[in-house]
Amino acid sequence: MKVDLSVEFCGVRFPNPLVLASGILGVTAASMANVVRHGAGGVTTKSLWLEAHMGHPNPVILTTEHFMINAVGVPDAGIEKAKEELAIYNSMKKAPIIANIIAGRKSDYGQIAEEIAKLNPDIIEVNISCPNVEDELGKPFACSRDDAAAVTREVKRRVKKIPVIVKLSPNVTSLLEIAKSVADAGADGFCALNTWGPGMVIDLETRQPILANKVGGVSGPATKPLTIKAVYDLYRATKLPIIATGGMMTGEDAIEALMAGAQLVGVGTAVHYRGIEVFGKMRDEMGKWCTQHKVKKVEEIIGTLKY
Amino acid sequence: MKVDLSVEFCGVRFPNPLVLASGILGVTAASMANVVRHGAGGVTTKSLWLEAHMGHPNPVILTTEHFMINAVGVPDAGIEKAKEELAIYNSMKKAPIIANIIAGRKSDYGQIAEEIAKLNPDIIEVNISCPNVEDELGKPFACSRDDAAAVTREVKRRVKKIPVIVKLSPNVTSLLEIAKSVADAGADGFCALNTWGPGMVIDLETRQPILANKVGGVSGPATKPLTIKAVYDLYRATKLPIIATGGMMTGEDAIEALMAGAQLVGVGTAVHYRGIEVFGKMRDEMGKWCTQHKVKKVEEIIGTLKY
Amino acid sequence: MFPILNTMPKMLPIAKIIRETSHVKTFVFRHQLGAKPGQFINIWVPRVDEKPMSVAMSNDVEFWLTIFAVGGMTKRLHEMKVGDLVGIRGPFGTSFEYESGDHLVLLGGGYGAAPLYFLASEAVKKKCTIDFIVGARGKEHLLFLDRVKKLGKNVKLHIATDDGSVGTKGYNTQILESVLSSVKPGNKKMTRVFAVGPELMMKRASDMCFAHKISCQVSIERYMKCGFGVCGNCCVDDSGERMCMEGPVVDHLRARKMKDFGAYHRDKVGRKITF
Amino acid sequence: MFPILNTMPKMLPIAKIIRETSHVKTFVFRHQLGAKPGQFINIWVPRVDEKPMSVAMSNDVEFWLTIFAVGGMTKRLHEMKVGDLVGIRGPFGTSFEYESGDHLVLLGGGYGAAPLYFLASEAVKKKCTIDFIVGARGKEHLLFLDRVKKLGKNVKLHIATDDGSVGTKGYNTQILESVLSSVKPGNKKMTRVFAVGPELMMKRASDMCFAHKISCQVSIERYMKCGFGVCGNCCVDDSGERMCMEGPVVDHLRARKMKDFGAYHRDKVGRKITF
Ligand SMILES: Cc1cc2nc3c(=O)[nH]c(=O)nc-3n(C[C@H](O)[C@H](O)[C@H](O)COP(=O)(O)OP(=O)(O)OC[C@H]3O[C@@H](n4cnc5c(N)ncnc54)[C@H](O)[C@@H]3O)c2cc1C
Ligand SMILES: Cc1cc2nc3c(=O)[nH]c(=O)nc-3n(C[C@H](O)[C@H](O)[C@H](O)COP(=O)(O)OP(=O)(O)OC[C@H]3O[C@@H](n4cnc5c(N)ncnc54)[C@H](O)[C@@H]3O)c2cc1C
Ligand SMILES: Cc1cc2nc3c(=O)[nH]c(=O)nc-3n(C[C@H](O)[C@H](O)[C@H](O)COP(=O)(O)O)c2cc1C
Ligand SMILES: Cc1cc2nc3c(=O)[nH]c(=O)nc-3n(C[C@H](O)[C@H](O)[C@H](O)COP(=O)(O)O)c2cc1C
Ligand code: FES
Ligand code: FES
Repeated sequence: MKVDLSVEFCGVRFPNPLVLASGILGVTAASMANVVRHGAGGVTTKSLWLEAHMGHPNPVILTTEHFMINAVGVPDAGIEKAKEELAIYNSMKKAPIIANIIAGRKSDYGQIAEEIAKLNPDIIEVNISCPNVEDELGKPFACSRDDAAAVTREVKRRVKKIPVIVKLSPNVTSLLEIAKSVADAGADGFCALNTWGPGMVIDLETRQPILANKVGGVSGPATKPLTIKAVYDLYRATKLPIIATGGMMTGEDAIEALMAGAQLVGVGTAVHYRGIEVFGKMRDEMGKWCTQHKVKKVEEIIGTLKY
Repeated sequence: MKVDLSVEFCGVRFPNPLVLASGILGVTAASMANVVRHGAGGVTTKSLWLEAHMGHPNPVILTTEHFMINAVGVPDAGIEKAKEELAIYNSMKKAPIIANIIAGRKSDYGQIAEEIAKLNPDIIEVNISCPNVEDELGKPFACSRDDAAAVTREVKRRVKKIPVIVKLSPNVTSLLEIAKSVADAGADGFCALNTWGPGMVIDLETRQPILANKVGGVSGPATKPLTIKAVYDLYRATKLPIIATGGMMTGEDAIEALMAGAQLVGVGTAVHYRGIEVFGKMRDEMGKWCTQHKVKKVEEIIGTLKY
Repeated sequence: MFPILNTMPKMLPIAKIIRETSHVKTFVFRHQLGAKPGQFINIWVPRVDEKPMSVAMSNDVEFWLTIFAVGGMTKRLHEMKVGDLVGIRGPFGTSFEYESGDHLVLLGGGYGAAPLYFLASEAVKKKCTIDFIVGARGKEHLLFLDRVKKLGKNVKLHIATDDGSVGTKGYNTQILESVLSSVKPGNKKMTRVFAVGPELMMKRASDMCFAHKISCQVSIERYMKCGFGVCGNCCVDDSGERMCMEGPVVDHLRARKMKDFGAYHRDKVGRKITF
Repeated sequence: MFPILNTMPKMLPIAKIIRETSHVKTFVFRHQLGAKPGQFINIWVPRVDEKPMSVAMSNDVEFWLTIFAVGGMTKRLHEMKVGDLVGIRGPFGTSFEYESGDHLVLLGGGYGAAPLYFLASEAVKKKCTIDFIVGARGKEHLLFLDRVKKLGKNVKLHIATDDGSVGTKGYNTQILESVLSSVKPGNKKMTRVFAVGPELMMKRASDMCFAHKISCQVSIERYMKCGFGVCGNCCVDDSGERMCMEGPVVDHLRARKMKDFGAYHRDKVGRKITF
């Protein structure tokens, strides 16, 4: 059976629902194209700043069998590099690209959004939820209903034709409160979720935090059920399109996320646990599942959870 | 080298820092005594209600290699059973017991606390943070600064001599805001943390949530870095004694929690991953670490993280 | 010994349903469960409940569950059809222990005959001789008779019914007593009794074996939630042992130390219920 | 091929420090790292930074890192003492490939001599013959000469210095050219060049090997953060291959397809820096 794995998300058609998550293998166009070559249906750039942003010293990523913790600190060379790399990506484009943007102040989001919009990404994703720059920037905007809405409004005001989605943080008392206010502010969709915490890992020998930034966002396979619940809540409450990101490791995980209401599935940490081949593997696993379950178009299963 | 693993917590001395977490193997006195026999330094009862509380139908606990998700729904037979079982535990007591209490309304916490205080537990732990009775009871009180403080004040008003600690929820925007308000309301310490989420697991064949309650609290080894960070934040901000609970699987994990500022280490989910023998194993691992690092009294390492 | 880390239910279609008696059906699943006699699984009927059931047979291609319709979940199960999906978790718990060549005396009450049939079918392969004693209210409630008969000449079937409609009139424990009495002193060591059924029956059987100094294993059924040693609902007094992990099959000498053996069990909130 | 799942730094005390030259020290750790020649580790100096370093030797009891003091972290490392703790993660990346009995031509510039020494010490055990070419500004900057000399008669050492203070005056690539020229056509297939050092040196070496149709492997060093294939900072153009995973050791034919080979690398924010 031929299975159609393509999905439409905010008016953009993706060859399959698996999208590289922001911050993983997203520094260069070549790297993102390589991820597409390995089977991804789309990519997300690492978070793009208007000006260069240094990020944290090493170590920036630690992993155990059970979790990954990172405090890369959102390094980026600024808009000039983004222009160059996006142009390269677009020149050899095989799958849609989502440009993830970030800024330190609410008012700065508008400018980076406008600059990035000129580069014609398929979608703009607004990162207001990175938990590992708290010391630098304070609580993420995604933790405040009003801040989250203000950033969304500002970006939507400056970006006309390109769909704008907002990347939510799990580290809030009420995800839906934030999501609804972001939706009211005009967001076209969500990416759920960023990493958890932050958390901390201590080196027992020196009794010091290992990450240079001391604390970092936690990800890994254990976050999957939390992502699934968040996606379902968002789906039920807002009906906006959703990228389910967090703990997605297998094709079955992706199917589960689609049933919960996601159109797309973000894949980041799995690159560590299953290698860069994870995209092709997950795509094939989805295809196999669909074949076994006589699903001809994977889009048919979106939101089919019987709660 | 002889290592002294005992610690004092809220004026109570525990033979070692490993305490059975609430809701795991805590239905009967015999079961808790068995856990002590396996090496625990103390036990926590499952959450005790004034009246019988049914809990959720099965399935109530699911596990993968990476996480556990549970929605047991805090079943309990009510105060009469608590009386009987606590009396039995006390009659064969080998290690301190923490009575964990719960109620549906803020005002009910006082009464169950008062009744339980009569049974002479060493410590009373107030569960305001169970994420898997949300449908029944609404957002946990641990998610609101005012509710959390109100419950704490009510319990402290009714319990005179026994230390009262509050079990915090990770599912909040600002843990410290809640913790400080609970501390101001008179709490003698914290248990950090309850489970995450809730999350959800979908059965792909029937497209239904598997847990009868649909959603449940997530735990597992991946939560450790989140617990460590929470413990350190609490330690630095309040200096109140802390039970570090969440993702503690090995003696090294326990050492890490102590360095972050915990006196005690709650162990629940590890009973699944390493068997009921986990208490003795972790105790021995702690002893070995201390010996290797020339630590004579494990208490010496509490709060020694160089942040 | 680590427990199974992944305890997600495996969704399986019911491959076959065999009506055994008016209240009992055997459900067949085509799946290599890898269970040993005495172990149990948790069977989940979506939207209804999940309950522990002993494995009545498990081989390379299929396994069986023999289920009494007693309450909400089991009655719902009895309404289900071939092809319907249920979730299976396990196998969990301990299994029956014996050596090749032993003489096994099996005492089954109620659905207890099913797991004992599984035991017998394995034991005959190991050159054991077997006295298989079953009991029920009346003829129409007896389980697995034909299957037991087919196990071959090394298995001797004994039947007791309350109403005498077939076999000896009376309790199956009366047959046990006479079987035990006939064991020659020299054969006592290799004789093993396995009693599965109502706890009072198992208690009587244990008393008899104790008097005869013959070893005995019983299956202690307690209210189970998780099935894998976490929730604590299945713990016995005063040892605190978990009947989903250190049981359900236990040596009767250990059972006899349990305050609750033959006396009480606990419901889903941990309240004691006397037998 | 799964990457190592657990990448937590292993804290190790520095067991020994060997001063090699004014700017280079070798740090010895008593730990079975299990690295292959060409692989690297990340070494973490708490509170300072963590940086990738090639393994200069790894056996059952110890491993070595030979480190140039160039900037903040390496200078701090050079101040550390025996017994001080550093964190080690890895080994990561690809390693040199060759067959038993091959003829290896090793071209080392700067600290490149160290990993090549590791390669040579393994290869001689596999009956390989080796031309070991090292180069430096002057005598006092040459690395590992004595160790290489001790590898035995199958290893021939060639030295070049910019100032002629020892060996041939000029670049080590000049020696390479003459070694390559002397390879008989029939021996080309079993001759393998391994070049580790400044990228422009490796580029020149690759050009020579390409002209001579002799195989060559180079070590492409890019700014590394994670070291295990996640962050994307070490990817090359246009293939996007990660030099921490698909590299650092790559066949020069692959390197020659990289836009950046000998042209540019990227800094920690991904900005291009021309060589
Ligand atoms: C190890 C073990 C093996 C079992 N094997 C079999 C078997 O092979 N065949 C069979 O028909 N039955 C077996 N049972 C009993 C079976 O689990 C109950 O009959 C079933 O749970 C009843 O559920 P219900 O919803 O139909 O009835 P309910 O009305 O819910 O319960 C009826 C009675 O069943 C018992 N029960 C209910 N839920 C549980 C539970 N979660 N755990 C333990 N007991 C429970 C209680 O005594 C209760 O009073 C076994 C029980 C255990 C513990
Ligand atoms: C695979 C690999 C193997 C290496 N092996 C060795 C070795 O065996 N011995 C040795 O002395 N050096 C080796 N290096 C180089 C070493 O990593 C740098 O010299 C070191 O990082 C410098 O750090 P610093 O803080 O002292 O100086 P900085 O001032 O921070 O950097 C000086 C220069 O070193 C390079 N550099 C800095 N950080 C990194 C980084 N994280 N990843 C890659 N390059 C970086 C950059 O070109 C930079 O301009 C290796 C590099 C790589 C990628
Ligand atoms: C190393 C690393 C770097 C990340 N960097 C970014 C980033 O720059 N911007 C962003 O929006 N999210 C970033 N994230 C979050 C991921 O995009 C993703 O939301 C999260 O890791 C959960 O998905 P996963 O489980 O598939 O990794 C990063 C995550 C990791 C692990
Ligand atoms: C099966 C299960 C039941 C639980 N029941 C309770 C409970 O009744 N009361 C409570 O305060 N916490 C309860 N918890 C939370 C644990 O006490 C603990 O806070 C949490 O699981 C994190 O610790 P762990 O990783 O060691 O399990 C329960 C957790 C599990 C896994
Ligand atoms: S059924 Fe949960 S511990 Fe036995
Ligand atoms: S260093 Fe991170 S991907 Fe290579």
